[in-house]
Order: sequence, then C-alpha cells, then structure tokens
Amino acid sequence: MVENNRWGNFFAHLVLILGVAIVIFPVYVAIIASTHPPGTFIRGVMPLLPGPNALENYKTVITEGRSRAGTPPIGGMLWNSFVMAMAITLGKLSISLLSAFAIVYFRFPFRIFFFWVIFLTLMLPVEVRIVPTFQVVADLGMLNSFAGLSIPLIASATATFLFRQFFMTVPEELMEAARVDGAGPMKFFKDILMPLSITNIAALFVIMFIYGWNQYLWPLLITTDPEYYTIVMGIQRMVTGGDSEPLWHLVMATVVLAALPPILVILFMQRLFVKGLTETEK
Amino acid sequence: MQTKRMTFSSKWLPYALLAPQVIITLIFFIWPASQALYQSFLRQDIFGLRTNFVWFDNFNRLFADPLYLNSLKVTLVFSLGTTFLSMSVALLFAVMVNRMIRSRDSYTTFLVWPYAVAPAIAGVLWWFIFNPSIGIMPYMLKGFGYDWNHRSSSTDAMILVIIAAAWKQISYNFLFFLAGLQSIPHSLIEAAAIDGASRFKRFWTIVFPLLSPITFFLMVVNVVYAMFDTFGVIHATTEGGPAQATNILVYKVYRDGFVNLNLGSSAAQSVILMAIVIVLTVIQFRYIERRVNY
Amino acid sequence: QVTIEWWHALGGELGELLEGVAEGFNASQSDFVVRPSFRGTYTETMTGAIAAFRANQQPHIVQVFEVGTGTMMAAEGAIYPIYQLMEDKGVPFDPEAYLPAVVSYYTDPNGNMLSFPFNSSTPIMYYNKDVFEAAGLDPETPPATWADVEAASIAILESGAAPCGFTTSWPSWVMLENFSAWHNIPLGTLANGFEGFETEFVFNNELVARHWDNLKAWQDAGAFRWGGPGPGPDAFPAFYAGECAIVFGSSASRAGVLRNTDFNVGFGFQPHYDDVEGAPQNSVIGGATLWVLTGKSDEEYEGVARFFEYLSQPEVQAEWHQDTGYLPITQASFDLTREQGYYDENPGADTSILQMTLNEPTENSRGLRFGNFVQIRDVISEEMEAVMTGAKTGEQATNDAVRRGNDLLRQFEAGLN
Amino acid sequence: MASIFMDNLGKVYTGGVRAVTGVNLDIADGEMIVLVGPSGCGKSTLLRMVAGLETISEGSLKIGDRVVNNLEPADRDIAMVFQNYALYPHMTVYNNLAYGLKNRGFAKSEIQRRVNEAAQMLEIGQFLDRKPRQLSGGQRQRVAMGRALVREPAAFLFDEPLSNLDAKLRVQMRVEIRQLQKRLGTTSLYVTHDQLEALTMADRLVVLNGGQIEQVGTPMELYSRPATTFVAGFIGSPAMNMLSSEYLRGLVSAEALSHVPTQADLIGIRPEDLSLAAPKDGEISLTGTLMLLEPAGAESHLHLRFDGHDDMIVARLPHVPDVAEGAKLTFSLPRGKLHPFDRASGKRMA
Amino acid sequence: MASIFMDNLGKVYTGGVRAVTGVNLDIADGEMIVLVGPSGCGKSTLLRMVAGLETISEGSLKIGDRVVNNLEPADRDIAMVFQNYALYPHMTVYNNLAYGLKNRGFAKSEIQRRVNEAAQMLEIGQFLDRKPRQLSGGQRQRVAMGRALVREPAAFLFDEPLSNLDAKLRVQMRVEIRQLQKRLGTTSLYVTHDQLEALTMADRLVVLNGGQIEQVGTPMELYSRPATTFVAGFIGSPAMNMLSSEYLRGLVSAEALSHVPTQADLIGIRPEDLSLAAPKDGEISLTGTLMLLEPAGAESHLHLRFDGHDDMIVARLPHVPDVAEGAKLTFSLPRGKLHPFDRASGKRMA
Ligand SMILES: Nc1ncnc2c1ncn2[C@@H]1O[C@H](COP(=O)(O)OP(=O)(O)OP(=O)(O)O)[C@@H](O)[C@H]1O
Ligand SMILES: Nc1ncnc2c1ncn2[C@@H]1O[C@H](COP(=O)(O)OP(=O)(O)OP(=O)(O)O)[C@@H](O)[C@H]1O
Ligand SMILES: O=P(O)(O)OC[C@H](O)CO
Ligand SMILES: [Mg+2]
Ligand SMILES: [Mg+2]
Repeated sequence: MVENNRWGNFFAHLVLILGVAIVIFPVYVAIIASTHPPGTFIRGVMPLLPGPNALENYKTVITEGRSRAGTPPIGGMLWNSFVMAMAITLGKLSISLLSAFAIVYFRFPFRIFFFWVIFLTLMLPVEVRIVPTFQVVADLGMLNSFAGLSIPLIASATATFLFRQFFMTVPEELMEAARVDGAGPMKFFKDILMPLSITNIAALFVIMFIYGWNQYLWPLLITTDPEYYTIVMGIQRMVTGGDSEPLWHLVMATVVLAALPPILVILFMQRLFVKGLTETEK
Repeated sequence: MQTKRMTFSSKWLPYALLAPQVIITLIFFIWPASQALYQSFLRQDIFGLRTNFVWFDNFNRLFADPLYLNSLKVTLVFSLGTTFLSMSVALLFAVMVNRMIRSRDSYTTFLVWPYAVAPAIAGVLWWFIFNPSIGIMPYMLKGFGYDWNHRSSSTDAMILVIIAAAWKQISYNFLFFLAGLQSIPHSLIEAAAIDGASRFKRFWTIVFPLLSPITFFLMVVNVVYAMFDTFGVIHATTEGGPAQATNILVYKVYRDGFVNLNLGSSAAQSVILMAIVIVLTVIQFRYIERRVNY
Repeated sequence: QVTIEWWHALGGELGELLEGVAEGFNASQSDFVVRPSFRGTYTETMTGAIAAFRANQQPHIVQVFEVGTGTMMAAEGAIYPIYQLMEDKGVPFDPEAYLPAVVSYYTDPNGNMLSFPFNSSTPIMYYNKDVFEAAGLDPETPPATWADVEAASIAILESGAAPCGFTTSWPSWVMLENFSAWHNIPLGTLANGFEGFETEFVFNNELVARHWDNLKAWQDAGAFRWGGPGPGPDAFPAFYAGECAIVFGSSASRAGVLRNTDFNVGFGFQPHYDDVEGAPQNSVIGGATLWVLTGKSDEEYEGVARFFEYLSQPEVQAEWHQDTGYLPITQASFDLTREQGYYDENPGADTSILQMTLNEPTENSRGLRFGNFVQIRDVISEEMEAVMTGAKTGEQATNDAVRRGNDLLRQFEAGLN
Repeated sequence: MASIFMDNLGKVYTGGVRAVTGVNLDIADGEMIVLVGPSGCGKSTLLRMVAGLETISEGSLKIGDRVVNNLEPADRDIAMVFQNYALYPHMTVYNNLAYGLKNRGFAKSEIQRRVNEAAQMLEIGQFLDRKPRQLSGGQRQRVAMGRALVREPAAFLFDEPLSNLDAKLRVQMRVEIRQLQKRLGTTSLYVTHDQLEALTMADRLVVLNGGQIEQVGTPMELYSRPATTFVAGFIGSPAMNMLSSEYLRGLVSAEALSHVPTQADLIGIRPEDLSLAAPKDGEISLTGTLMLLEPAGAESHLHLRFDGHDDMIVARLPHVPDVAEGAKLTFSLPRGKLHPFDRASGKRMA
Repeated sequence: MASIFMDNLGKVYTGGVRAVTGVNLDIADGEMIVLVGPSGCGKSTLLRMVAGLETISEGSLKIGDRVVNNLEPADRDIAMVFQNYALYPHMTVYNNLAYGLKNRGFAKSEIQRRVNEAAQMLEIGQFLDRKPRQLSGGQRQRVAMGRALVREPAAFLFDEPLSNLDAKLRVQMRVEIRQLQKRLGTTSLYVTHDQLEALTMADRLVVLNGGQIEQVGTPMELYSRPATTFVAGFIGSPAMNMLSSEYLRGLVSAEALSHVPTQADLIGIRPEDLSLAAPKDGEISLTGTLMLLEPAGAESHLHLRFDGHDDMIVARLPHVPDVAEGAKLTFSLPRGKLHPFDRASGKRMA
C-alpha cells in the first residue's frame, strides 16, 4: 500500500510504455525497413509503416542470400553463428564449472595464483590483445575453422567467478552429507553440484550464447573463407558497399533474422535467466 | 580467499580440473599478452619482413602524440556518458517496473531483449536511424530546428555513439537494478513511510543509498563495457570520426593495428590498455570480495 | 582443378558484376577456378591480405586501391610483380596496350608493370537535372568552376529546389588528390613520390587551404554537405534522396546512380578555380589494381596468369567498363566501346575518360606514390573533418596534415631498413 | 497517547485472499494488547492495517477520536517496531533515530534532545555513531525501540519484535519492553507467536484464527477458561490433552463427570493438572502406561498411552518421579479441571 | 552398533583457532549422549570430528574396536543428521534416502526394501516421490532422519536437528527421535543448545565450555548438583540466581547458612526453589520488591529487587499469585537448596 497510488501507477505505466517504445524502436525500424522495396530509404526519409515487400525480401535473403555481393546465403551463416555460439557457450560453461569446482572445493598449492591467472582475463576482451592473438591462432593453423572461431574465446573468468560465487552459497552440509553418503569429488560434482547449478548454468548459457552469437571482430579477422562467415560479420560486409549502396531492404531483413535466435534464447530462458542472474548477485 | 570449511583431498585432481581453463588462458591470453609486450618494443614493416628493436620508442611516440591523449579523453567522456545514460535510464525503468505487480514480467520481457542484439548490429541500426539524409531522427530533429549531422559535428557524433552504446546496456543494468530493488527489505520503505518520508524522499534517502553496492558494481561493469565492448558500435557508426572525436582507445588499437598495420604502436597501446584493465580488475575484485562478506 | 583465391573490395552491385567476371573466366576453361571473396572496404581488404600474409594465409590475388600502390611496391619479397609472372608463365602481356595514364601509375622506375590494372576510375560530377531545372538553372550545363558550383548551389538553396547544393564521396581523393592534379600543383616532392621514398608533402599551399576554407564556408551556408571521411558513405544517399543536387564521386558509381535515382542525372567534369593558371589539367586515376602475392605454387601462378590473360581481352574489358563505369583501361576496349556506339547511346559515359585524357599528364597529374598512404589518407580526411567541425582553418589543417603525413612517410622509410 | 477502536475491520488483498474478517476490538488508552495465533492467521495484516501500511477493505478504524482509514502512515501518529528491525543500514544509529523527526521538520536541538533521551533510556548512548551492522542483535533491537520512542507517538505497534533474538536475550528484552511500556503508558499492539511472550506481556490477549478473533481476555482468563478448542490447544505448553468424553466416561464413574454437560463430546485436560498423588475425594483417577519420561530439571513430562486411545496423553509434573518407562501409572485430576467442548463447533460448553 | 571412545581428543583449526581440548568420553553401546554448551564452545567441531568431517588434531577416536582417526566419513559406519537437514534439493525423497546406499553399491531390491522400511517407520511413505521443497519442515526433518536410518549405521550423529522447527513440532519430533533411538538401540551423539531438549533426551549430558568438558552426567545430576557456576547458569530456565554469600549472610541468620562452606563466596538459588509459603522450620526467608509479575499460564515468573543487590532475582512459582507490582514479598527457601560456589574458580564447594 505504501507504494500504491493511482496517479503514480499511471505515470509509471506511461514512463514504461515510452521506455519500451524507445528500447524497441531500433528493431522496429529494422523490421519496417525489411518490408520495403529496394531504394525506398535511399531516396528519402525512412517510412514508419510496413511496405509491401516483406515476403519477397525475406525469401531473397533466405534462399539466395547475397552471395554475389560477398556474403554466402544466410542459412550457412546462421548455421556458422549457431555452431560458434554453441561451441563457445558449452566450452565456457564446462571449463568454468570445472575450475570453479576446483577452486572452491579443494585446497592446494597455488590455488590463489591460479584464480588470479583466470580472473585477470575477466576484463581483457579479445579486442585488446587482438593482434598477437590473431598471430597465435594463425601459427596454430586455426584460421578458417570452428576451432579457431571458438576456442580462443572460451576462457571465461566471468563464468568461473559467478560459479565460484554460487558454489560458495551452496550449503556446506550438502557436500558433507554427500561424503557421509559415500560420494567422491566427481560423483558429488555430477550428482549434486551440477543439478543445483542449473539456474546459474541457464543464466550463463544465455549470456554466453549471446556473447558468442554477437562476436564480430574476431570472426571478421580469422575467417577468409566464406564457408565460415558468421551472420553478424556478414551484415557488416553487406553494409560496406564501396561505391555502390548497400541493399538496405535485404540488410535489414538479415538483421532481423540475425537477431532472432539470441532473442528467442533470451525469451525462452527469461525466467531462469533473470533468476540465475539475480540469485548469484546476492 | 575462502573455500569450503571442508574440502576434498586429492593431490592431482584440482590441477586436472583447472587444466583446460588455465591452458586456454595461457595460450590465448597470457602468451599473446606477452607477445604484445614484446612487440611494443619493436618496429616492423607491414609485411613483417623486417624488424627493429626500438626500446620505448613506441610508448614515447604515443605519449607525445596529442591524438593519443585526445583518444584517452574521448574514451573517458564516452565511457562516462554511456555509463551515466544507460544506468540512469535503467534505474528509472527498474524503479517503475518494481512498482508493478501483474505487468512486471511483461515489461521485463520487453526491456530485456535488446541485450540480445549484437553491438555491431546495434551500430548499424542507429547509423540508419541517425543518417543525416535518410534517417528518421535528423528529420524529426529538423522539425525542432536542430540540424543533425554527426559527420561534421563532434558533439552530434559523440551523442550518437553514446546513445547507440547505452541502448544495448540498458537491459543488463535494468535487470541488476531490479534485482537490487527487490532485495531491499520492504519493511525499510515502510519504516520510512511511518517516519514521515515522502515518496521522493524515500527514494533518495533510503532506496538509492541502499542500491549503492549495485550501482558501484554496475559502474565498473559499464565503464569496462564502454571501453572495450563497443568496438562494433563505433565501427558501424562513426568509425572514430569526425576528426577522431569518437576514436576510443580500443578502436584506435584496432585501427592502428589492423587497418594501419602499425603493429608496434598498436602493441604499445594494448599494453597500456591491459594495465588499465588490470587496475580496474583489481578494484572490481576487491570490491566484490568485500561485498560477498557484506 | 586449381583454386585461385581473389580478395576484392567491391560490394553491392559492383561486387555482383565482379563475380560475373570470375564466372566468365571459370566457364571459359576447366583447369582453374577463380574464387572471389569480398573482404570489405579497400582498406580492410588490403590490410586483411597483409595480415593474412604475415600468418601465411594470403590469397593469390588481392585487389589494392591506388593509394596502396606505394606500400605494395615497397614490399619486395611479398609481391610477385606481374611483368615477371607473365614472363615466367610465358603468357603474352603487352603493357603498351594500356592507356598511358594507367601504365605510368603502376610501373616501377624501370618501366616494369608491377600489378595488373583492373578497375580504374576517376572522380566526376553527378548532378540532379530535375533540381537544376526547378532552380531555374540550365540542366544541360554542369557548373564548370567552383564559382559556378557556388552560384548554382545558392540558386538551388534559394529556390528551395533542394536543401543542399553539393556533397562529395572520397573527400581526400576528390578534394585534395584530384584537386591538386586538376590544378597542376604538387602533392609532394619527387614528382609526387614517383622518384623515390624520400619524398615530402607540400600540399599545404594557399590553393588547397583556400579550397578547404571555402568548403567550410559553403557548408555553413548550406551549399555543401560533408558526406563522411574515407569513402564518404553519406554522400551518395544524400544525392539519391534528392537532398544534394550535386555529388562528386567515382565514375564507377555510375551503375548505382542510374539504378538508385528516379530523376534525370547529368555528368560533368570536376570544377576548377579559374584564377589558377593551367587548370584544368587532367584528373588522376583511382580505383584498384590486382596484386599477386608470393608463397604459392607454380601451378597456381599459372592459373593467375591465365586469368589475367582472360581479363586483358578487349571484350571483357569493354563489358566491364560499360557495366560499371570504370575506365576502359586499354585502348582496344575504348575503341571497341566507341564502335559499339555505347557513348552515343549513353551520353556522359565518356566523361571520365575525357576528363582523364584532357591534357598530357605532368609530374603533378600523373598520380601519386607514397608509402603508408592508406593511413595518410585517413589523416587527410581527419584534418578535413577538423575544418568541417570548425576546429581548424584550412591553413592549420593543411599544415597539420602535411606534418603528420611526413611523419608517416618517415616511419615508412624507417620500416624499410 | 490514545485509545484505538476497530469497528468490524476486514481485509481482502488484491488477488482475493481474505486475511482479516470482522474484527471488533477497543483498545483502552495505555493498554498493552498482544495478538497471537498460528502463522498466516492475519496478525501482521491487522497490525499493518492499523499502521496504515495496508489499506482497510472493510469497517472503520479510529485512533483517538479521528477515523484514520484513509490517512497516510506518517499522519497516524503511530510508531512501529518491525520483526527484522528495519533499521536503515546506511545510517548511523543517531540518524536512524533522528530520521523520523527530521522528516517532520523538528528543530535540530529538539531532535538532539529527544534522541539522547531515548538513547539514555535504552542504554545505547555509546553506539550512536555506529552503523546497525556493527551492533549485536540485542542492541539492534534496542535501536528499533528507540526509533519508535523518540517520536512519542500515540501508539506503539510491534510485529514479532523479539523473534530474531536468541532465547536468553528474548527473555531479557521482553522484560525491558514491558517495563518501558508500563512506564510510558503508551497504548500498544504487540504481535507474537511465542506463547510465553503472549502470556507474560499482555494486559489483554487476542487470539486470532483464520482472520477472525477467537477470544479476547486477560492471559489468565484465556488460560483457565479457553473459549474454544483452538484457544485451548494454542495456549499452554505442552498443549492441552483432548479426549473424547465417550472414552473418558468409559474410564471413570459417571458421577465423576456429572458436572460435565452431556452435549460436550470432547474433554480437555491440561498436562499440569494431572498429578501422581493418590486421588483425593472428588478427584478423578486415570491410569496409563508410561511410554517416555522426559525429565527437565525441576519438572518432567510424562508421555502416556491409555488403552484404546490413539494419541498419547502428556502429564507435566513439578518434579521428576522415580518411575521406569513401561510402568503403569495412576494419575489424579480435580473434577473442576476438566474443560468440556463441543467437538463440531469447538465451543466451550461450560 | 558400537561404542565410541574419545581419548584426549583435541582440534586446532588451520589458522590456529583451538576449538576442542582434551576431551575424554566413553560412550556405551546404545547410549544417547547429548552435547550442550553455548555457541562456539566446540559442540559441532567435536561431532564433526567423530563424523570424519574434520581431521583430528590430537588424541585418538575409536568407533567399535577400530581407531578411525584417518578414515573417510563414508568408511566410519556413521550417519549424520544436519541442522538444516542437507537434503539434496533436486532429488526425490526416495532418492535422498537411496543415494548413500547406491553409492555403496547395494542391490536395487535391497535399497528398495530398506527405503520402504524407513519410510514406513517415519510415516513418510506417501512423500517418496516429492522433492524436499514440497515438504513441510517436520516432514523434511523426518526425511533427514530416514536418510540416516536406511544406512543402519553403528552410530547416529545429530547436529541441532530440531532447531529449524517451530516450538510445537520441536516437542513432537523430540519425542519421536528419542523413542526411535531407544527402539533401535543405536549409539547416538546429539548436539543441541536447547536446554529442554538436552534435559529430556539425554541418557548422559555433556556440558562443553570453551572446547573442554565442564561436566558429564545424567540430566538430573547436572540439574541438582551442577559442578560449576557455568553449568549452574547454563542448565535450568530461568537461570539460577547468583548472590554473593556476603550479601546473603547480611540478610539471613548465620545459623541458616551454617552448612555452607565459608570459602564459598557465591551462592546459587534456583528460581523454582523460592516459594511464597510461610517459611517452615529450617527454611531461609528472603524479602524483596516485586518489579514485574509475568504470569504464564500455570506458572508465573516474579522479577524481584532486593535492597542492596544490583541484579534482579527471579522466582518461579507454579501458580500466579494475587499480588501487585511494587509489593514487598517474602519468600521461603529450603536450606538444602543453596548451591555454594567459589567465585574465582567457579567450582562447587559442597
Ligand atoms: N500482500 C499479500 N497479498 C496477498 N495475500 C497476503 C499478502 N500478505 C499476506 N497475505 C495472506 O494473508 C494471510 C494473513 O497473513 P499475515 O501475514 O497477516 O499472517 P501472520 O498471522 O502475520 O502470519 P505469520 O505468523 O507467519 O507472520 C495469509 O494467508 C497470507 O498468505
Ligand atoms: N572451519 C573453521 N576454521 C576455524 N575456526 C573454526 C572453524 N569452524 C569453527 N571454528 C571455531 O571453532 C570454535 C567452535 O566452533 P563450533 O562450530 O564447534 O561451535 P558450536 O559449539 O557448534 O557452536 P554453535 O552452537 O554456534 O553451533 C568456534 O570458536 C569457531 O569460531
Ligand atoms: O571507388 P573506386 O573503386 O572508384 O575507387 C575510389 C578511389 O580510388 C579510392 O582510393
Ligand atoms: Mg506476520
Ligand atoms: Mg554448531
């Protein structure tokens, strides 16, 4: 009751509806743009209502792609993005779970040292060490491969750290009960810890999947073979037209399709995601 | 650092568990980082055919270069601007959503998903919206008598990249603020109401101070995001222009390294960035550790 | 079948046409397959290839724009000069068949052709005849001098026919490099770098400074609109949208212009200041040539040579020229196109070549050859932007550009030792 | 200081949950009313309606002579002590106490005077500069009390203020609060689910059940004459034993139960009313098997099984008898100590 | 089933905290030993050392005839019930019970048999398919018991197994656990800080203080003859009143205290030993002012102030006297109920 009052609620709804409108606006623009015939935007101010070409544009994007303008058909790029995002996600989750487990449930020499080694990567995005990392990947012969696309991005201090935080909140007694029940470390990990971490895993799954899906600079650098192009870099390719204009109607259709999978992932896992995030936060 | 009061005992298992993470970290982070350090002392031609060891030349050049110093300044303005904008908007949304009971989930859904949009794509979208000739925003702004052109106005350009970068981060901040608001015991607000504090006063004297741990956490996260993860936004909108007005450090590393192939300078910049990052990491870590015990 | 990797920077419609060329070659024989790969902008393509070279992942052929020429030429050991390639493979190749402007741009001091000319362009003026008419201007007479451009722009603004007079893509290319050639003044010493790496920039002269100041003044008056640095990505949209009545851009934009406009388009020469003696001289070429990188097998180079042989055919050249707006780079393809009556059917299509061959090239209008010029061009557009944002005067900006440019030239030189 | 009148108060939460129904209660000026009842019975809801933290769905509420149904909490002149204290964690103790006064625009000197006075009264003077987290549980409790005190309100509202304290401290604070309340003479409404607290602190005790008042009265009244089986089971520990009267009639002479109304089909017996002494005249005698003897210092609990009766019967003796588990024991019980109830309605029959 | 021998057990945590010192205790087969003591006295540590969850720093521990100092918890043949139950939240009740058996490679049919047997014994048969969160507190407690039962271990270890339950349930579960333990005859070590639990459940009670044993004995022994002031203050509620013997000698005749050793400078009086009856022969009489009367159903607590004595003295009466606060009351106390102590050492003097 303290927080309820009619005018306040009205005002709050107003702010939120406006806010949602602003937040959604860019994607709305993309959707609108993807329904117009070529050239509509280039010749004047962008329309705010859908045009007649939706079906045609999406059909073009899906079936033909823009292969002749530098990007392979979108299906392949979506698949590459998916493989890369999944590889990064699963890789990050598994190695982070294992290392957090080691750090929390064991005591051993250099534990803190290892923790810092891992933690240091927390805020060193690939952009900062891009040139030498590229060199390493090239030396290992991993250019133009899914391994090259994913493995270098798999180390994850964020996930390790969040799992560590979560493991710290797992009641001590569970592990003790498991030991009294005769479970060894890996059995405990598999039977007790993993199932308990499921909301956290889900939250990180969402974050990592989106991270992987949205990678842009890295695939741009290490793929030269269109076989390995991902959708986000494909879009960037489509908008650099040189002396001719990007085909905006198709670019926007691609943008919409490219945003769809991560949005679906987020919506699908929203409950777990929000819960996982907010719980580890405390 | 804490462990469980009781731990498993095994000599080799913890190392085996850590191995994948540590090996990847060593190969793809520590090694390249040390390479960057080494390269920052070199001058090479762009094809890598000739190499000279030049000691601190690259660093000296950087610190003597007004453009690098400018980039530092630009980064500061951009990071703070992005952080402030996305956090204040997110806080407003979170406070409003937190009042809702039935519609809370729906609003959350709508506000959460921009998080899924790639920065590079966000950049393209905002570029499109703000395009001086075909974009809807300049058209509308013209209606208000403002002649938008981020190609020739540094201010417009900065505003554009800040909006584009902040937009994406609103969702994330929103979630954390919402969680933070929900973790504030309702009884505190009730106690304040009984203590005669107005709605406004309750927010500023009780809620906001209690959110400060989250606010601080988000501040660091957002500054780091703005400093490093906005590459795609800049690349797709202003490409650092006009006249380097939006050339943030990461973008400059990329341009000098991968576009201009000035590897020595780029490596030196990487080293400086790493130093900044390490400082931020330490601050963040200390802080989080403290908060865990709070 | 042997695969030949060809990295290029032509997106959009031009990219589709380029792929058509590759398909033509692939269909013409069965031993080799040329696989084109779009690598982004000219800059991204070039630096991507260099980075790939450092990582031993280079393509066979890379398309490098003219400003990268100096850098590429210096990269002995990384490039396979095509005169040598053709010789090694016994494929006939006659540099004499190419237009002198093209040949001179891409040969080393000994007269050897280092890269294979493919898509050469030169900047021309496109204007919106409908707007001209609405503004009471003669739609058939493009403005010839900058004074005319200014007057036309003012007329357009005042009549309300369009909110902007003119804009430009590739600002450095148009408003400095070609501007200097057109007015027969030097960019740098040593014949714009053709005679050695110790060259220095000298474009901080009164004329360039004046012109940049004028641009700024025109921008303030609404007559000019800055279309962005580098390729100037906002320029053509502003033209297509009917906002700017005139756009300066590559002749290769012709195809896109014709496709994206629903008004009548006119073509014209670049404007000049009529108080400058010797102007207009001739414009310099831009666009790109194809460079061959080292480190591949003999068999593959065989394929590269065969591909270049295919590209040299007048029919291929002529079709490419007509479809894209790039220059006909061999005399034979120019003649062929004329014989086909193309220029009569498409008035203005020969603007570019006429402009380029207007006079015998001088030291100042043969082209330019500077190391690190990719970065230097960035510096130049940046300094121009500084003028446009009002941060600097033309004089300050040209001085700063020269100073920073020279610094990059010296670094380039230092890197060579 | 003021009296509080609840006239047919009811509360239905948005969503339709009915939490409180038809509560009539007049609280005299200076009285200490304790609300007890099982979890979810509406104690907090009722208290919060008085505080103004929940809207009043039905009926009317008067504090002093004002109807306060639509008044903001700040305007009701009440102070509240929360279960978790709800101290502002980012403010010093001083500021916690002063906050309400500042918001009401008191002069600085007056604030200082009142805070110091309260601090002295509660012996928290030396903590005024600390933050709540630097205090022990008991100290925090005192600060929460202080925050209510400084306001000198017409009424105190307490929602389980002691339940976060350990047993020893709970006893101590209970005594302090009660003494303070008596001294200040401030009308108080106190919610608890701790029996001992309820019995020891209340002037009058209100037992709530399912949102309705089961019984109101002094602790003694409720203890010795519970009006319903619910109250009987709720007040007293160990809880009152319940036997069907039929079963009991089979055990003892008809005459012994002659004073019990025949309609009463359920008889309650308090564990402490059973004694091992030989039954005196007019006393009932009952025999059962000792299943478990729980000695507890000065007293002991005996868990007994009576033939043919499912539930165990508990007896509480003020000493520890020297008997072995498994023994058959005979207890005596004064006739007047039987509590007759109607099983269906749960109502007391006499 | 087995006996447990603790020989001079000690524990120093890494970091140097000494939690347990020189504990000697022999637990007979089938005995129920309850460990009590204030928070932090080392109860859990000692229990966990027996369980194998903490390493043993000093001394030796035998379960049955094996020294188990270096055995894994799983190999000690013990079962443990945790304060928060530590049920596996993602497993059904069935799997919670079965997990330990599965890990030990029992046959499926055997597992099923044992789980069902335990479930029946604890009346949780109908919950076997539920997850712990779908159970009430009491049911969870039963599942935790069940998990210990199915293993049929040599010993049960309990660490405050009831402290998360509400008062009523605590009483009920206390009785159940005690009965079950008696029936199965399994040696048990039970940690609690609830007095009533300690007194009612233990065969023998161990009072720990600062990691050392203060006293071991039956609950009655400890209650009636506490060996130290610590035990005296710890066992019994309200706690024993302590008066300096000097003060007491000033109040009563020398003869009344003749049996108290002169060295005893501290005298303990249990609240329940004070009565309002007129002093009989050989009884001590004491007069104080009633500060607060706390009626509590069948009994009442009287908080008294004696002139010249700082702390309040509490008396506990088995009825509620009809007296007003502020009245002067005279209490009688049998001479034999004085507990004489040495203040410095805390030792009982007679
Ligand atoms: N905000 C609310 N919305 C809907 N129902 C509520 C709300 N708050 C409480 N209730 C319901 O109202 C009833 C009474 O709740 P209340 O909190 O008053 O009980 P209580 O007696 O204080 O219980 P406890 O002893 O557990 O604190 C319960 O059924 C509860 O579920
Ligand atoms: N893992 C540990 N490391 C260091 N010291 C510890 C550890 N666990 C307990 N202690 C210390 O050992 C002492 C005994 O702790 P223990 O948990 O055994 O007490 P307890 O009697 O069970 O208390 P409680 O009633 O609060 O549960 C305390 O001083 C405690 O702080
Ligand atoms: O757009 P193009 O291909 O004509 O090339 C333009 C300029 O030459 C770039 O330097
Ligand atoms: Mg409540
Ligand atoms: Mg303990």
